[in-house]
Order: sequence, then structure tokens, then C-alpha cells
Amino acid sequence: MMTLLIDNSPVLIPLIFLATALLIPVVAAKRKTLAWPLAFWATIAVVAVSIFNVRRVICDGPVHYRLGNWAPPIGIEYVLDHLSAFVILVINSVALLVLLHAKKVVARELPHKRVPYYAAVILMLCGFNGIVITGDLFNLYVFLEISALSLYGLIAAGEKQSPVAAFRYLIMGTIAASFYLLGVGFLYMETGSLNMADVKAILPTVIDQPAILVALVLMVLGMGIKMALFPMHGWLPDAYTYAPTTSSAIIAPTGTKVGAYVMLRVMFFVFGVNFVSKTLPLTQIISWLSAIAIIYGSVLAIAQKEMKRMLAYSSVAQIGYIGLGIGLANPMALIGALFHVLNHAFMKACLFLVAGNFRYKLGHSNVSRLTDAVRKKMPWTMAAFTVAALSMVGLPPLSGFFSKLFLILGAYENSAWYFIVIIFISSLLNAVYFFRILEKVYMRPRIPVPGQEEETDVKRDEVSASMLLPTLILAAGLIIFGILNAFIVKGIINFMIPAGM
Amino acid sequence: MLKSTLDFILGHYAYWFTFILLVIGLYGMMMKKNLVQKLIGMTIFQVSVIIFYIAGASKWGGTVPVIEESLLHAAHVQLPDPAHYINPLPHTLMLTAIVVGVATTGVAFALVISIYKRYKTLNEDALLKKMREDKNDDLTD
Amino acid sequence: MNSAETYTSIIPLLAVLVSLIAVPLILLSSKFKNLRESWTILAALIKFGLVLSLLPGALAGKAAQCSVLEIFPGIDLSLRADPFGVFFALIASGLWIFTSFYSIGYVRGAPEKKQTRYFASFAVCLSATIGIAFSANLISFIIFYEILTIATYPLVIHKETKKAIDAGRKYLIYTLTAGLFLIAAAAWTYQITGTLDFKAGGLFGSAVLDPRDAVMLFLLFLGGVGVKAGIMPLHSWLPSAMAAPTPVSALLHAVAVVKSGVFAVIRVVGFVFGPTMMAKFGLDTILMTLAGITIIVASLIALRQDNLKKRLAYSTVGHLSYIVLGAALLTAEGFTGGMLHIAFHATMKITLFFVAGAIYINLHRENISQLNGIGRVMPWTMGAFTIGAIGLAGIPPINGFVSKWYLGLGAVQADNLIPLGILVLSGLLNAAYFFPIVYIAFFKKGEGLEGKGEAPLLMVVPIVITATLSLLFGIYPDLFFKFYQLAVNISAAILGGG
Amino acid sequence: MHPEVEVIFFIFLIIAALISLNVKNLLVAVVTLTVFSFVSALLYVAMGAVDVGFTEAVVGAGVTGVFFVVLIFKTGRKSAEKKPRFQTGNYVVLVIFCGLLIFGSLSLPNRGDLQSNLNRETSPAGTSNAGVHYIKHAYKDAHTPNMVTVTLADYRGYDTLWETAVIFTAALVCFLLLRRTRLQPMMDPADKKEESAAGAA
Repeated sequence: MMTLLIDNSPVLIPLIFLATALLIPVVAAKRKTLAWPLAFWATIAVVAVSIFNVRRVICDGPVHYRLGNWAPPIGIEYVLDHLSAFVILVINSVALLVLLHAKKVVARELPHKRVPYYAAVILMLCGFNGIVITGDLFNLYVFLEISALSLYGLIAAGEKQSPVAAFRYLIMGTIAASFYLLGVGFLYMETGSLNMADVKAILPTVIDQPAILVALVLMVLGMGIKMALFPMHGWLPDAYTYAPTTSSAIIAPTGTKVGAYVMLRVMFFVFGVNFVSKTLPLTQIISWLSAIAIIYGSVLAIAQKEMKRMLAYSSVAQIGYIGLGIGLANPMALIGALFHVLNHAFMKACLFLVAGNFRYKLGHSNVSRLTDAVRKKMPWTMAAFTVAALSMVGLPPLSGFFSKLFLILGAYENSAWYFIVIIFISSLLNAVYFFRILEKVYMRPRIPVPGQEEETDVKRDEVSASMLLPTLILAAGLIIFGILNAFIVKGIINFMIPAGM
Repeated sequence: MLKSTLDFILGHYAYWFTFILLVIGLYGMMMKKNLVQKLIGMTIFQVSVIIFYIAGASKWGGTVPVIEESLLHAAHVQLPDPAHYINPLPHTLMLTAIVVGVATTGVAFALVISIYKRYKTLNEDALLKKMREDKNDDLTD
Repeated sequence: MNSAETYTSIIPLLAVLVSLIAVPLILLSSKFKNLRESWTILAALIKFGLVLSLLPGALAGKAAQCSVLEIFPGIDLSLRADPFGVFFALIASGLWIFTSFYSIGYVRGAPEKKQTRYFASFAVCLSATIGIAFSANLISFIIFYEILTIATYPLVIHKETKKAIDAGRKYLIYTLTAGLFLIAAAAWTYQITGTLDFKAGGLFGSAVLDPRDAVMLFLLFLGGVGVKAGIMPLHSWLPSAMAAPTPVSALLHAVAVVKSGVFAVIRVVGFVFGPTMMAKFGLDTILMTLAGITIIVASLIALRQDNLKKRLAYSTVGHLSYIVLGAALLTAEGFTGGMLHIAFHATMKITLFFVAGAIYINLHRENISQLNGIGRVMPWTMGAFTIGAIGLAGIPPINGFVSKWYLGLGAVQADNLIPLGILVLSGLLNAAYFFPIVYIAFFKKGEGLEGKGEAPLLMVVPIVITATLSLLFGIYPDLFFKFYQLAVNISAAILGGG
Repeated sequence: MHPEVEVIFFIFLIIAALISLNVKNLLVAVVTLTVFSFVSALLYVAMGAVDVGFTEAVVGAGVTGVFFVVLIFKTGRKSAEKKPRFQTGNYVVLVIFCGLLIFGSLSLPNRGDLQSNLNRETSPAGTSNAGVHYIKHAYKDAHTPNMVTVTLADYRGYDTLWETAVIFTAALVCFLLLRRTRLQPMMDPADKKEESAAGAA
């Protein structure tokens, strides 16, 4: 039994999720309270498997898992290498923490929809994990759609405006998926294969064909939309703002990362570094778009009053960092991008959970209405917020600093000083919008607002442990990753650098 | 020369027709303001992607990828001739793609219905305007 | 002692951690004032003791090294108490003791709100400062440098008035930007050399550098460290930050923050670039020009300030550039003078700030025009002020004279008379803006002083002690801590290594 | 392959697509779309994809068509579209997109080219071609004459598994969306009471 589980560990993750998603409506139909424990324990199991997978990859090297026992070009193959094992662990552990937080939030926000909601969350995770682990280009498309459909549902369950936001996302998402599929079509007709490794092996013989170029452009465009890379980010702010609290908290850290992962996988591991960065100026274009995204997202984030919307725009900027790392296409920058995948997942999850805590206790998460009463009410939530905010600004020894440092080193390697300037400007802009909140919360209101009597003795009214704990763990993660970054980078990220970089 | 040009056109015209359909679909998704019309565009778009794959799979003189009754016994001893049958792989993929497309359309319908319930309109411009007018929507300074 | 002999020791780490450990204790005992303050005092004493225990090693040219963990692939978070680090750590930790006592008197006399936050931030600041002093490489340095920035912020805005908050914003904008410059500079250096370890005489070794790149890199470094060092035109946060409570101004703006800045300048000049490279690319001229302009302009501005703390702030800006100037001379005497001035300026300036605070607490006066006759009411305080003022003007027998003497010798050694002229001129200007205060305090008749006496004892005693120290060091610079010996050793190492 | 039949179908499809997108009456648009789907099913059959054709006819044309009609009855029949402005930017994007695709197609192998990577038995890299492998071994491996079925159920069975998951997801999401209840305010009811009490006092 044990060996069976161990041998099949790569495929176990999507299957556990699928089984859970099927179980939830069946088991919890009568007793709605069962939905959360099922989802939660399934995620715990998955995180355990993910940890095991990471260990397995580090010890034994990449694992190629053949489904149905057909050799790769004939059948579908799952590939567990350093990159996929790492991304899977990041996604699932963040999801686990958000799910822990979700119990009370969802019970209050969506009391009658708990069963389909949790099933959709699990399906979305199933899709994400499948995307990351599969080694087959078409199989990836199917997982892409599983995750996308559940994403639309998770977003549309929110406020009044949310279905409109979800519909716009659906249109963009379908275009993205179809572009990807079309790209796979071009690639398939040129190479006759759908297996990533196989395609990579065949590509050098047909690399000079325009069809390959078009395939690459289509796939990158599709993934650009999915990861909300400027100027294809239009769907993101509304979607994150109007979605239910838990949805934005779970989508923001995971969804766009998966898009970035696919882009990275396709560009560097299928088409090859040389092709995308030397033969074509593709990576340069991506890095410039990312640079614009960094500035654009940061500037718009400053203009927002609603915290969730501010975080959404900040996501656009942070995705720009990841894009920049991919676009610079050298080892240091790529390490920065991959490390930022981890960091940003934790930072954004933490910040969205803080916004959720605000909504839970204050009934709003409007930045302009926060006062120092918040700090007295929720000191621990604010502590987590402070850590995450400082990490976003990029102060050492928090992890956000190190991803920026790697990116800066990467930029130097390409002698691209202009990107360093852009990283700087965005750090300062980040400081502006986070210190704006910190100032409000940690200091007395400067001018007493008329009609709103000064709350002299505010009682401590912190959220309960199940909501506080994940928030604090995420914040602690930022400190730990910062201090231990060398171990993470040397232990696993270094092995993800594709050949030829 | 002429023959090769003709061959080239014969070998590619289906793609070009497909691309025209693709662009029509994309046009519908991007520029139509009515949500139902957007969905019509989406359907056209998805169908054209499927045509692209199916067109690529076909072969001159190839038959449907089902082994004929008369050859079944021979197939035990002699493997079927690949030139004789159309490539079944894209067909399989597209069966999946059709189902995925319909599933997407289904979700889109559910979205459209809940949008209509809330806003009583399906015009995108009007929707965006109403969205911004909602009272709890003071988002920017 | 080209490359100082190294031995492994945990003491540098302990010295950093002591005040960090005190933070939770301070926070936990926020309800019991006396207990809370005793944590601060205890931490300060232990810290000073630990640093002092490193002194013999440093004098023998040995450096205690302690690698904590790998903080960046290939680079350790590493603490190395080389002589220069010990030199700076001694000053910072020693003066923290006085400031702690003084702070207790000040915040209770004011009385300030949120005292727990105040003492906690203070402790973090000290940890960061000692961390800066002992950092063995640029990454560790940057980490502590940024921690110092963030930990100082709550102190700057402590009063939470509009003025304080604006000053806090200004402070953050300046220092965060500076931090970014420093990161960029460090990354570039790493790109070129593959190492970031400080090394007496420069870490570039045989790396080839394009002249234009060298200037760019140097300017990046200068942008990074120049803000805290108050080099013009990056100084303007400093006078604004005087909105903070006086002990904060005293310790942070006379000792910890700004001195970290000039400490960093010397690190950059002596341990990153090294004298050879500085001279080769003409970087010393850039530095010297900036420092010279800063000295003169700051002194001129100081003349026109009526607010006592503002005048002291501009005086600080000017004196910081003495140190920068000393480094820019690239001579043994110049380095020695600069380093001595780090120590001696600290004792003098902290006295003056303490005095300003004592006047404020006692009489609620901040402006110089209101100080008529206070010398008769507060003789000890104003006597200490006089000693500080004489020292800053560079008149013997106060220690300010000693450091200035060596700076002057350095200029002569460098065969450059312009710095010498600047020093003399600045001495005159110093006298011009300090002596009138002394004069009106003692010889003019004041109003509204009836029934007033000295400030609280907790404040007067530190004032008198720091003033006495200034006097003693002026007479015998090698007293207690052998500052002179250390400074000479360090400059020899820097120049010898190049 | 029968080019003449295909061309007719293609032209028919294009006309149907244009009509369907541009009529004001949505019911007419949907009927035209159903016709479009049927014709595309016929086109698949003409290209030799019988299974795909059947599926499209049943699922694409049938189910989607019915859905569309239901949707229109639930919402509105008319597309109240004002005369749209001529959006130059968007048209430029479309033209570029079309140009890109055609540019890419120029290097695609001729349809049915037996020497292309698509139809060769072994790829230039020496690996075997999946499609050809299916043709040759499907019957031997699974004893089913229909290769598409074998591929679907066996070689690429996991695609099919996840395809079912997609349907499940869609059903679940529709269920999630179409339930009557809406998002509840997050504020703690107890807190709210306190607040209103304070307001009253």
C-alpha cells in the first residue's frame, strides 16, 4: 500500500482533489458543515504529498510518471521536476492556510453556498496542480479549463458586481485558452507530438519555420492574459475586488503564478532559451511590458481607497516582477522571479487575509476609514500586515528584499540599468501606499473627524485563532524565507535553471 | 512549379478559411456590446479552433480512422497502413475540446442569467456604468 | 596588519542581540515602568561590556568573526569585529548608557506618551547600529542599515504632531531611497567582483573597472550612505527630524544614525574602493568637494537658526563632513582625524543636545533668543554646553581640537591647502554660532526665571559626564579606550592594504 | 478530402457566422448559430472526423442551441446595440492577428503530406509519432476497430477523465451561481447590534 502511494505520488495530488470535489456534494448535501472539513483535510493530505514530492525530487532527481503505462509520446506523462514540485508546494501550502482562514469567513459570507463553493475551490486547485505537473501540452489545456471554470464561479459568487467581472474574465480567459490551444495546434502540426520533452527534442529540426514562431507567440499571449501581464491585465482588478473575500485571497496568490509557470515552462523548457531570447526578441518584449506593469500597477494602487482593489493593482505590479525575471532570461533574474513566486504568494495571501479580517471585524476594508482604533482592536492582524507591507516595500531581511536583489543582479548581468531604476521607483511607490496605511493605523488621527467622536477606550477585539493563525503564519513565512533564502535557492531553485541559460 | 503552387494552395486553403472564421469570432468577442452576441462570437471562435485541428489531421485518400470490417482479421497479423487512415489523435483532442467549449458556454450562460437578474440589461457599456454607480463603490480618491 | 587576523567568537553576535532580546522584555513589562527601564539600562550595560571585551583583540589587530548563516547564496550574514567596527561600536554603545539614563529623565519629565514603543524602538536602533559596526560584508551591512531606518521612524514621529509626521515622511523618503542606491551599488559590486566582504584597502582587488563605471558606482554608493551622513544636498531630512524628542535627536542624530552614515562613508572609501582606486579615478576630489561645500554652507545656515535644536542640527551636518573630508584626504593623518572626530564629535554633540533637552524640559524654551540668563539658573548644564561649544570650535583643551588637528595634519600630508582653509574658516564660523549662546546665557539678564533651578538629576548627571569626557579626551585622547591608538592602526591598515 | 465540398461548407460557415453576429434579433442570431454548428459538423465529417462530427451535432448544435434559446427567453430578445463607433484600434488588432496566423500557416506542411512530422512514423528526434502509432496498434492493443475510441479511452484516457471533470466543474459552478442567495455582509451581527445601539444612544 505504502509503496503504491509512493510510486504514484505525482498523480496523487490531482486525484485526491478530484475525489474530494466529487465527495463534497455527495457527503455534505445533508450536512453543510461537512464541506469545510473535507476540503481542509484533503488539502492537508495534498500538502503532505507535495512535501514528500519535493523531498523525492531533491533526493532522486526528476520523476517521469507514465499514465496508463504508455511510453511518453504515445501516452500522457506527468513530470515532477524541481520546478513543478516547488510551484505545487507553494500553491498548496498557501491554499491550505487560506482555507483554514476561510472556515469562518465563508460561513458568514456564503452560508447557503458552502457546498458548491468549497467543491469549486478544490476543483480550482486540482486544475492548478494538474497544469503544473503535466508534461503534455494538450492535457495542460484541459486542466487550464478546469481551473478557469471554477475561477469564474468563485469570483462570481461575490458582490453584486461580481458576475460582470467574472463574465469579462470569462471572455478574456476563453480567448487566452483558445490562443494557447491554437498555438499547440501549430506546434503539433510542425512536430507531430504533444509531449513537452518530445516536442523539445524535435523542435531544433524545424525551429526556423514561421509556424513555430507563431505557435510561441500565441502561447505566450494566452499565458500573458492568464497571468495578467500588462497590457492584458484588464480583467484582474474588478475580479479581485468584487469576489468574495476567500476567493480573492486564494486566487491572487495562486492563479497568476500558474500562468507565469506555464509561460516559463513553455518558453524555456519547450522552445529553449536560445530561441526565445537570442533568435527572437521575445524576452526583451516581455521584460519591457513587465517594467511598464510594475510602474502602472504601483501608481494605480496608490489611487485606490478600497484595500482589495489596491492589492489587486499591486498584484499587477508584482506579476511584473515575475515577468521581468522571466524576460531578463539569465540565471540570477530567473532565480529572482521564482523566488518572487514564493514571496508574492505569501505576501498577497497575507495581505488579502488581513483585508478579510478587517471586513470581518470592521465591516469594511476601506483604507480611508482606518484609524488607530484598528491597531488597538486587532494588534496581531496589524503586526502581520506590517510585516507583509515591509516585505512588499522590499526591506531586509524580509523575503521581498531578496527577490528584488536577485532581480537587480539579473538586470546588471544584462547591463539593463533602466530596469533597476524601475524596480527602485516601484519600491518607493510601494512604500507610499503601504506607509499611508501604517501611518493611519499606528498614529492618532491628526484632525478629529467631526461627528465621529474619538474612540477613547477601544477594546481589543481580535479575530479568532482560526483566522489569525494563517495570517500570522504567512507573515512569519516572509521573515523565514528572507533569512533562509540561500537555503531555498541553493536547495531547489538553482536546479530549475533551464539548460542553455 | 505550377503543380507545387497548386499543391501548396490545396494543402493550405482550409487553414486560411479557418483563420477568417477565427477572426470573425474574435471580432464578436471583442467588439460586440451585447453579452449574448459575445457568446455567439465565442462559439464561432471555439468551432474554428476545432476546424483547424481537424483540417490538419486529414490525408489525401485517407479514410475515417476506423478499421474496416473486412480488414479486421488481417489486422491481427499485419499492422494497418498509416497512410490509409486519417490521424485519429486530433479527433480525440477535439472531442475533448468540444465538451470543454460547451462547458464554458454553460458557465457563461449562468453568469449572463445572474447578471441579467441583477442589472436587467446585457449591454456591456450600460453594465459598466451601473457597476460604477453602485453605492458601495467609492473605490478611488 | 594588512588583513586583520581573525578568530571565531560569538561576542559580536551577542553584542548585537543583547538589545534585541531586551525588546520583548520591554514590551512585556510595559505596565511596570521601573522594570521596563531597568531592562534598557541592563541591556545597555551588558552591550557596552561585550563591546569593551573586544577592545584588546582589536588593539592587537585581531578581529572576532562570527558567521550566523548564509543569508544570500555564497554570502554569509557575518559579523566581524575588526578594529574600525569596535571603534564605532564602543562609541555607540557607550553613549547609549548615558542616553538611557537621560531618556528616562526626559520622557518622565515631559511626560511623553507611548513610552514603551519609544524604549523598544531605541533598543532595536542600537542593535542595528552595532550590527552596522560589525558587518563583515555589504549584504549584512545593508540589512542592518535598513533595520536602522525602519526602527528610527517611530522615534522620529514619536510626538505624532503634524510636524513630526511630515518629518517622518521626509525621513523615510530620503533614507529608503538611499537604501535602494546602496542595494544597487552592492549588486553592481557583486556583479563585478563576486564578493562583498569588506577588506582594508579595497575589495576590488584586480578587478578592472571602466573609469566612467567607477564614478557611477561611487556616486551610487555615495547616494546610499550620503543621506545618513548628511552630505549636501542630501541633508535636508536632518533638520526636519529635529521634531523628534531631544534624546532621540541626541543619540540618533549625533551618534547612531548619522554616525552610521559617516562610518559607512569610511567603509566605502577605505574598505570597498580603497585609497588606490579612489585616487586613480579622481573619486577623492568628488568627495572632498562635496564635503567642503557642506562644511561651509551648513555652518552659514546654522548661523541663521534661532531654534537651538535646528542650529545644532546644521552644526551636525557641518561636522559630519569633517569626517568625510578626513576620509577624502586619503592620508594616514586624515583617516585618523576623521575617525577620532566620529568619537569626539559624538561626545560633544550629545552634550549639546542633552543641554537643549534639559532646557526644554525645565523651562519649555526652544529658541536661542529666549535663553538670556539661563546660565545662572542652570550653571552645570550651561557649563557643559560651554565645554561642548569650545570643543566644536576646535579650541584646546577640548577633544574637538585633537581631531581637527589631525585633520589639518592630513591636509598638509596630502599637500592640499584648500581643506586646511576650510577647516580654519569653519572653526571661526563654529565659534560665531556657538559663542553668542554662551554669552547671552551667562551675561545677559533673563526674564521669567524666578524659582527655576537645574534640570532633573537624571538629566544633569549624563550631561556633566559627557562634557567631562570631552574634556578628558581633549587632554589625553588615548584615555580608557585608546581611541587614538585604534584610529592610527586602522588608517595604517587601510593605506597599507591598498 | 474533397476540396470542392469543403470550400462550399467554409463559405457557408463564414456567411452564417457573419449573419449570426450582426442581426439585431437575437433569436434569429441563435438559429443561425445552430445552423453554423450543423454545417461545421458536416465539415468535420467531410474531413473524415466522423466522431467529432456527431459530437458537434449533438452537443455543439443541439445542446448549445437549446441553451441559447432558453437564455434568450430568460433575458431579452433584442440586442439593443447602438450604432457602434468604428473602433480602428480593434480592427487593426484583428488584421494583425489574421496576418500573423496566415504567416504562420505558410510553413505548415501541406495537408495530408505523408512526409511531414505530423504523419511520419518516427520523428527527426527518433521518437515514435503518437498518431501513427495509434493507427497501427490500436486494434492490436484494444481490439476495437475505432481508433478514436481507443485513443480516447486508453492511450489518452486521462484527457477523458479530466474532460469529465470539466463537465462536473461546469455543473457545479452553474449550481453555485444560480442559487438564489447572495453574498452576506461580513460584519459580525453582534458587533453590528453594538454599533447601532451606540448610534441610538
